[in-house]
Amino acid sequence: QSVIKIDGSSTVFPIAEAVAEEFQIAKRGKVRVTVGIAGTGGGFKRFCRGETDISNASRPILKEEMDACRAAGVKYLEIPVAFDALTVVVNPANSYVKSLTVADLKKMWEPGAQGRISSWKQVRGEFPGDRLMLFGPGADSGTFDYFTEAVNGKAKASRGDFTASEDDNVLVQGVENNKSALGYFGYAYYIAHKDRLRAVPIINSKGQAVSPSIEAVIDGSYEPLSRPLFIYVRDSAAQRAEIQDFIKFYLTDGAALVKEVGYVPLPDQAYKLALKHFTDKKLGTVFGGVPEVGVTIENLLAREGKL
Amino acid sequence: MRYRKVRDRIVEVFLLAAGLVAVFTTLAIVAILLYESSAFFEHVPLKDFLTDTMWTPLFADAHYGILPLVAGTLTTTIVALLVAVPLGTTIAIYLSEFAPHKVRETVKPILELLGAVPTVVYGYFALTMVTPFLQIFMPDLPGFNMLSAGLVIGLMIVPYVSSVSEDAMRAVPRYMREGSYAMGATRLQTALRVVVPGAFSGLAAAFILGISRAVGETMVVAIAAGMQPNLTFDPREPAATITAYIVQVSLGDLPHGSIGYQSIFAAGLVLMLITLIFNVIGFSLTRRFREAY
Amino acid sequence: MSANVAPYRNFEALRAGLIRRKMMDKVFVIIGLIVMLACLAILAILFIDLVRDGAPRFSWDFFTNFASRNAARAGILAAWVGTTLVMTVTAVCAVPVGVAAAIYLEEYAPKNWFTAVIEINVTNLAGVPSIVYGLLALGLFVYQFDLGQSIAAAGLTLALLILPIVIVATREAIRSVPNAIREAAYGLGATRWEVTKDHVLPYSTGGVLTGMILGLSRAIGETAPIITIGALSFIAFLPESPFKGEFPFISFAWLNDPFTVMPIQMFNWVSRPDQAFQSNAAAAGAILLGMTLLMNGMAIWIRYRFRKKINW
Amino acid sequence: MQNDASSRQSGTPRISITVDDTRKVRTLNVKAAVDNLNFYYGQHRALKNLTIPIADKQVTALIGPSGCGKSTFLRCFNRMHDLQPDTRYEGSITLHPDNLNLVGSGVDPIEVRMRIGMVFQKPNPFPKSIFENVAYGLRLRGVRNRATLGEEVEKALRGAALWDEVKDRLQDSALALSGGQMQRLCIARALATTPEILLFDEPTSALDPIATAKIEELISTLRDQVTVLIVTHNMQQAARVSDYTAFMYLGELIEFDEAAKIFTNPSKKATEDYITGRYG
Amino acid sequence: MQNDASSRQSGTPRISITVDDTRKVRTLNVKAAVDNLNFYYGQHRALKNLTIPIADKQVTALIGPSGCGKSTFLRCFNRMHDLQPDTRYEGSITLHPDNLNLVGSGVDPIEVRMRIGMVFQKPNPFPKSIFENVAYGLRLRGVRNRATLGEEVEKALRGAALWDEVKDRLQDSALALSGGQMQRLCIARALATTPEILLFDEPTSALDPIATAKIEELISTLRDQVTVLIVTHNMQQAARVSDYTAFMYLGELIEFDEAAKIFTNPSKKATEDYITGRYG
Amino acid sequence: MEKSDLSHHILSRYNDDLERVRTNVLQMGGLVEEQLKLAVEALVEGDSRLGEQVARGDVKVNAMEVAIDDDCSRILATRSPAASDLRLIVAVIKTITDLERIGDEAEKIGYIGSRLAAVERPADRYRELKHLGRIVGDMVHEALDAFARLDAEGAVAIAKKDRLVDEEYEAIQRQCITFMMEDPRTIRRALDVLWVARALERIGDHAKNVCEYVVYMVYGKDIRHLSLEDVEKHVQSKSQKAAPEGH
Amino acid sequence: MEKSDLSHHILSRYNDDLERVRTNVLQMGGLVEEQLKLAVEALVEGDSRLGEQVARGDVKVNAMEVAIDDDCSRILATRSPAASDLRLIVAVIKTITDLERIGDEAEKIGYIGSRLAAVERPADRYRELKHLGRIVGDMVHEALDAFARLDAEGAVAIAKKDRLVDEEYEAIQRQCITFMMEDPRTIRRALDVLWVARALERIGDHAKNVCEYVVYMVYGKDIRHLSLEDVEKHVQSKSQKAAPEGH
Ligand SMILES: Nc1ncnc2c1ncn2[C@@H]1O[C@H](COP(=O)(O)OP(=O)(O)OP(=O)(O)O)[C@@H](O)[C@H]1O
Ligand SMILES: Nc1ncnc2c1ncn2[C@@H]1O[C@H](COP(=O)(O)OP(=O)(O)OP(=O)(O)O)[C@@H](O)[C@H]1O
Ligand SMILES: [Mg+2]
Ligand SMILES: [Mg+2]
Ligand SMILES: O=P([O-])([O-])[O-]
Repeated sequence: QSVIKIDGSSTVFPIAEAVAEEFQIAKRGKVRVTVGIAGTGGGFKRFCRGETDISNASRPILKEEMDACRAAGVKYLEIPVAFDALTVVVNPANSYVKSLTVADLKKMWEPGAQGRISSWKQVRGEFPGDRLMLFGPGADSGTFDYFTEAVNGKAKASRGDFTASEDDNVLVQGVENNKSALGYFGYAYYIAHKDRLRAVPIINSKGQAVSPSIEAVIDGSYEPLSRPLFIYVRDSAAQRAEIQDFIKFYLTDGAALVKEVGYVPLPDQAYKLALKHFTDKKLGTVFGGVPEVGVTIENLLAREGKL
Repeated sequence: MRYRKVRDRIVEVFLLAAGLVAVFTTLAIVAILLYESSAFFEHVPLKDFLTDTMWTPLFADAHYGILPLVAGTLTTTIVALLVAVPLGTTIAIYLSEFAPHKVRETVKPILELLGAVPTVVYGYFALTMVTPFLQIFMPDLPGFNMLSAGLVIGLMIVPYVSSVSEDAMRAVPRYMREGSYAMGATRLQTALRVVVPGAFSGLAAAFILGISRAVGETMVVAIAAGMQPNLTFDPREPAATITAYIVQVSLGDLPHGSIGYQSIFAAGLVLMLITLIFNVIGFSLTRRFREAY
Repeated sequence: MSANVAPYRNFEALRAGLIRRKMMDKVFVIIGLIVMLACLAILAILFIDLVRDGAPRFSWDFFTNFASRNAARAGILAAWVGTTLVMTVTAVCAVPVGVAAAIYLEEYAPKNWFTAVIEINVTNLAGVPSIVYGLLALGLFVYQFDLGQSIAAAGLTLALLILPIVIVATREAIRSVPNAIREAAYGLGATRWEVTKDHVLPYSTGGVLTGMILGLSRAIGETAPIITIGALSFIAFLPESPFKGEFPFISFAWLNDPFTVMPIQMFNWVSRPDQAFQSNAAAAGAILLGMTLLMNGMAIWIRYRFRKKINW
Repeated sequence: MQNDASSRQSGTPRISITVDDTRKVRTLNVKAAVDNLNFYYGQHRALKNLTIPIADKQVTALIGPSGCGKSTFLRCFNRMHDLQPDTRYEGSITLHPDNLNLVGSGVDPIEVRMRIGMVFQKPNPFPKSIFENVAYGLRLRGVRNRATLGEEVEKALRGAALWDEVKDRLQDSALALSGGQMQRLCIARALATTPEILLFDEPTSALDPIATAKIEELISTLRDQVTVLIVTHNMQQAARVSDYTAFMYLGELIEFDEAAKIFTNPSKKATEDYITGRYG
Repeated sequence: MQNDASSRQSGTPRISITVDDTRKVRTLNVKAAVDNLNFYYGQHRALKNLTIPIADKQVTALIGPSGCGKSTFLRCFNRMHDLQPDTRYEGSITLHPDNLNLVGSGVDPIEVRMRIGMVFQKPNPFPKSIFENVAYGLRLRGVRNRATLGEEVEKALRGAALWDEVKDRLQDSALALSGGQMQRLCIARALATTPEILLFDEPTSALDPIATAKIEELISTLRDQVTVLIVTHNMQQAARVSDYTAFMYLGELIEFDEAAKIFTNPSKKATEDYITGRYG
Repeated sequence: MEKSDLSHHILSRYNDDLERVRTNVLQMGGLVEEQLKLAVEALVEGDSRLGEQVARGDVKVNAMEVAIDDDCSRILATRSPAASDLRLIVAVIKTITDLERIGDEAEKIGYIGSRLAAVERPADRYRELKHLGRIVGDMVHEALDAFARLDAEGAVAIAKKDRLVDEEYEAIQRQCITFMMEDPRTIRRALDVLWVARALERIGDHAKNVCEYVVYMVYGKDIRHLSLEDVEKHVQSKSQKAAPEGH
Repeated sequence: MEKSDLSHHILSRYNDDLERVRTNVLQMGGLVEEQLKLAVEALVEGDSRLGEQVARGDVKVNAMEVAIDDDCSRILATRSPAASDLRLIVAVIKTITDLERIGDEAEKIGYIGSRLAAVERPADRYRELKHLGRIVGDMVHEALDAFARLDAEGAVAIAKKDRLVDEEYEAIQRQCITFMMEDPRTIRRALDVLWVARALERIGDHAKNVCEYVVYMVYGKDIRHLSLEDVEKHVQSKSQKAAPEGH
């Protein structure tokens, strides 16, 4: 029995899991799929050693990882599968935060804020002096990396004195229990708890205050906190029939599943394009191996098209 | 005859090999921890590791001071012990000296189940029940804090403490008690003046075991204490412990070979050292305890 | 009694003191009862809470379904099968090694620094946090031995974790075999191994089994080390069957299979955004607790049986 | 034995027992009168209608085959059975001079134990210092004063013929003593509270002959201070230490008499058989 | 005692001992000759230059105060000390008729133990059936045949005067027996392997007088079959059961003689003092 | 209390010991009886060889006394006897002293007998001695019998016979004095007769002692120096009491 | 082996017991000695009142015998004595029998003395008796002394004096016969004298017995019926051996 081994980002995991589940049902159990949660980095590590067939990634592959793959002779295909919107939430009882700018967020989260910025008033003078309580994902999640990149301008540059958890439900719990709390995590968790949390509209580069939503992501107005999600398929594995079936299934029936698990699906043509690239064996990445922020769907499609 | 002797010899070698597995395990643990953390210490001076008051190895502005984690670990442990030692000892005294035989035989295994509840359940218990409950009395208490984590860990290790203590007290021979009763002592006097001193080293060993458990407990602190490396001994504050840090990293997206990845081994080494100290104390106490009667 | 008698010899005075002393007895009994009942109550609350939250999910399907993104369809088939297999590996590895090590330490080891080292090692291992085992497994089994996130890796990890428990329990059991029995056998001309095989082991079986079960009941609920080896994954299929239709009828392919176990499954569900999974988690937790309860019950029963059979 | 005793008035009563068949009658001062005592472990009647006078300031030994109820009888005197559920006393043990029924249901066992000391088969010193062991009973009784304690401890240790051996190491652990010393310590511990009766349950069965002899000697000298009741299944020991000896069998009293009489010329065949090794 | 023994030729040698000061000399058949035996626990010399003849098919008792080395001496005979590290034998114990030095360094302790049985202080039956207890030694020796086992077990149980009491419940657990029965079972277990010497280390100290008497009787009758060596710190017991008695003190042999002589008229003052209770 | 009471110890060697002592005492008693019989016979029949033989035979009695005494010490040392066993041993120690004295007296009679054999003998002069000898011999025999059967009542009855012996002795004594006064030449011989009579009287006393030991042995009651009537009453009351409780 | 050997038991009551028995024996011995002295005095002085007093005094001796015997049984039963203690008790049991017999003989002498007081007394007729009485009295006294001091060597020396007694007795006997033959009217009185002499001779024997028990007690050696020369050699060899090892 053949096994398709998938590992990597915990953010992508719900999508991969849903696809794998449906795929196995469709194949009546003839194909076995495992989906791990080693994290984007951990996933690439294994992927580049040839241990996995597919790697989930909440960011494009980085330079070092490309080098590692090259060294091991692993070639790969890059396939975007969805968009995520990082959602900044506050306690519903918090009425004074109407919206936040990236600068506001930076004030709260930048490394220099550690031990200094401890009340809302310090963020903006008009806010009350309530204690500022921050909740965020653990420092080695892709979400954290992206948020720090987008807000502080440098991945992993963040204050350290916030409550971190790999379990986003814990963050939900935290914000829910603290009137003066602020947290951020994936859109899916917000959707699941939207009656208990309040998403804060973020002022985008155009000066609009945009609340997170599928539409806002698709139309590109929810930025810079939306980001694409990818899967990477090992070239040698892509020869296998069941992997080809799996990817086809992913890119045709996947959109519905993406939505179901709380992410933002790409437009249809994007999936078609991706499938085409896959069948054409377009190897490599469209990103430069450095972290990027504010890649919109359009943007992404444009890059893909250039491959 | 000859065959029997040779067989005896072969078996001995086999058994010795099995005994060595324990040694190899320890060696392997130490080796892995040292190996991975040696890379870490190449990057981070030991002085910083021991004196820096910030622990942000995964951040851009990385600090590698283990103190906040140690402080968090010790604080939760102390809170846990403050719960487990009095409760555990009281229960142990009650079960061993006061409770009827039937009650003891039924309650003890049930209590031991407290230690068998999946720790994740405890984590959520601390987060969703204990913390809100505490907030009734301490409105300022943050949603994540070492206090509730510690309390719950304490509760979790009550059965270890009570069970081992009770065993130690049971091991105090019956004629010792009778000696006290025959002098006209009440049960409580007998328990406190004869049984407890008699089982003292056993009790101490139980507490040490409790400490090891509390120090090593992971999921509860990971869920309920806030994962926030905070150099504070105030249990009302959120904080991260060594174990919480390790599991956080394990759950995360950290690439292998990175300094962050190695940092969990350095943290593991410290954890190992802390428990080693307590275990050695416990070991010598247990030894003494065995020799008592 | 005359007044000039020392008060501690004067019964009237002593009687008064006695009333106070007995009062303190009563007070302690009440405190003890309260504390004990409080602990039991918390346990009951935890258990009832799990059962109540998980109640909607208790059904046959829950046991026969694989995990799913759909809470209502999700089951624990892969998890309990995985748990069973991992526990099998754990038991098969830990028990013989643990028992053998215990026998060595109790029956064979000469008293020297070397065995003292082994001894301290075992005691120390018993107190090493489980997460450290996870680190060991990650470095050793997963990467050095290249076992990946397989049943074998998890089984071995947990085997190492419970090894000290098995050793300590076995030693305790072996130690409870009176020395007189050994001397009797030696006196009849038995070799060391014959003494061990014919007497020490059979008479301590109860303790060994109890130790094994207690070890397994600890292992069965362990989350952290398994998370550490990275075995947190979606598995919607069963490992290879250990039994095969053709020769040699037994296969060990499953050892290399990926797997999931109950606590991981539970942890996975707990951290889902979809709140419906919370009751799955509760149900899984209740089942896990039930399994542990069952094992503990078994241990108690075995202990009782053997104690009844062999009463020194 | 004829217990033609003496109305139950206060004061130590005198009971006449026929110690010889030629009607030579001895009168003894009774410290405790056991009267029709029955004892039950649940349904099992372990003592049957025992009536024995315990002579004041004398040593009374209980002998009999294993399981005949010697220990059970002894433990009635300080109500040790109350520590075990489902036991029951019937009849009375009247302690003189104040006519307290030791096994009376209204009588507090702890109070009884405060008046009656006991020394056990295995030396059972508490895991404390020698001093604290002896002081234990006094502390229980609320004595705090160091000087008083010191005096009383010394007195008790002297009484137990142990003072000279331990006076320089009162603070050492009692567990470091030899078996015989431990047993004497236990006697000192009991003596410290000046009990009216001292019970010994096979006090030397765990000791070697030399330590045994020392304890026996001590018991012999104790009779000046306290009434002693001793269980032993070493007949020679009973012969050596006791003034009066009771032979029990299957929970019943077969014969009670002066020790010399019992061991040279018992009146009952069962006693004779036991004494001479014809049992079984 | 003069050990003017007899060249070391095969066959049971005869040793003359002076049993009386009027130069009445007895000759005894020697089963084992202890010659200048020293024994060390690490640095501690527990036995000092012991030279004692062990009479064939007779009971030899070892008496002496606690800690004088009786058990240590006894355990040299079946090399029980080899189970403990850091112990050392010096001198010899020559087993006749085949002149095997029991404590010789080249001699396998297991072989020694297969020829010399031992019965311990506390009855220590295996928690198996009565039958299996007795059969164990035979099984070790490779006997598998049910019929043979059955016969031998019966013979041993008869030899230990236990057959009649247990013949109907050979398959019951040995732990269900009474203390005295257990001890006889242990004797049967040792007898089953037809040892040449049977060692007893205080075999009755855990038993009541009736069981003790039965064991003593058994030991007395065993002398027809086997050489018996018994340690006891009950002097009366040594007097009752033994033909020869050795008195030890501080690891040395003080006196060895016929039991009757030792107990009525020992020649050494130390022996006399111990026997008459003047020690200490 | 029947004879078999001596055995029944769990320790069979103890039984053997006591049994052996008893047998030896009876054997010694038999020997002494025989000596006495022969001595009187030698005297009456004037058989000087027999008389000498008796005199020589006393060493055997002495040897037995020493041996039994030794045995008793050994039993006391090794068996720590109590109650009736102890009384048996004590009684034996005392009994053999008396038996030995009887032996001594018999030796004396034998000696005198062998001396008198040389002298001319009166036709029926020694009838009285013979008679006294028979009575005393019976007493010894019966005393040993009582010892063997532990028959205290019988023993008391036998002890009473001692009066008869005393009377007979008095008679012989008076007679001898008369003879001596009548015929001073017979003084030497008469004195010899007197010595024999006196010896027989002493034997009677010793037999009585043995009987007293039997009573002591059975009832643990020292009846020496008491009036026999008192003793008789006591013994009877005892034997009545003892009867119903013997199992 | 000095006197103090009797004590030193850990059990002080055991010491007391043995000490008491010893003292009682010596007391009984003293009483018997006194009886003997008075009896001889009564005889020699012709004091009939004194003679009767002696005769009556014997009950005290008898009572002491019974009491000591009882005590010995009790000690045997309750103390299980061994070795020298056992020998002491056995020796005491035997010694008091002899002492009692001495008492009996003294009683007899007293009786005869009171009888003879009425009769006219020869000027120096009883000189020999007085002399014999003194020797025997000394023997008894010394024997008790040896007993008290556990002096085996002394005891052997005393025992040897018995021959002297025997010789004196023989002399008196011959003398009496001569008197009787010379004057048949004196037969009765001469016989009385003979009885007294005979009694004194027996007392000498008893004293010798006591000496033998002392040897037994000290060396555990039964020397009765052995030649005294052998015994002497043996005792000397023993006492030499014993000396160097006494701690
Ligand atoms: N705790 C108990 N419960 C029930 N029965 C008991 C208990 N203790 C003793 N017995 C029974 O009571 C009877 C008397 O026991 P006890 O211990 O008094 O005997 P003993 O004469 O002291 O014997 P030993 O000499 O063996 O100590 C025995 O039949 C025993 O089985
Ligand atoms: N295992 C051991 N290691 C070291 N010394 C020992 C050991 N066993 C006994 N000894 C010492 O050897 C000496 C003799 O001990 P042993 O046990 O032979 O005495 P014992 O005469 O049998 O005494 P008891 O009557 O108490 O059994 C003692 O001084 C004891 O302390
Ligand atoms: Mg008892
Ligand atoms: Mg020993
Ligand atoms: O022994 P007696 O000489 O006194 O008969």
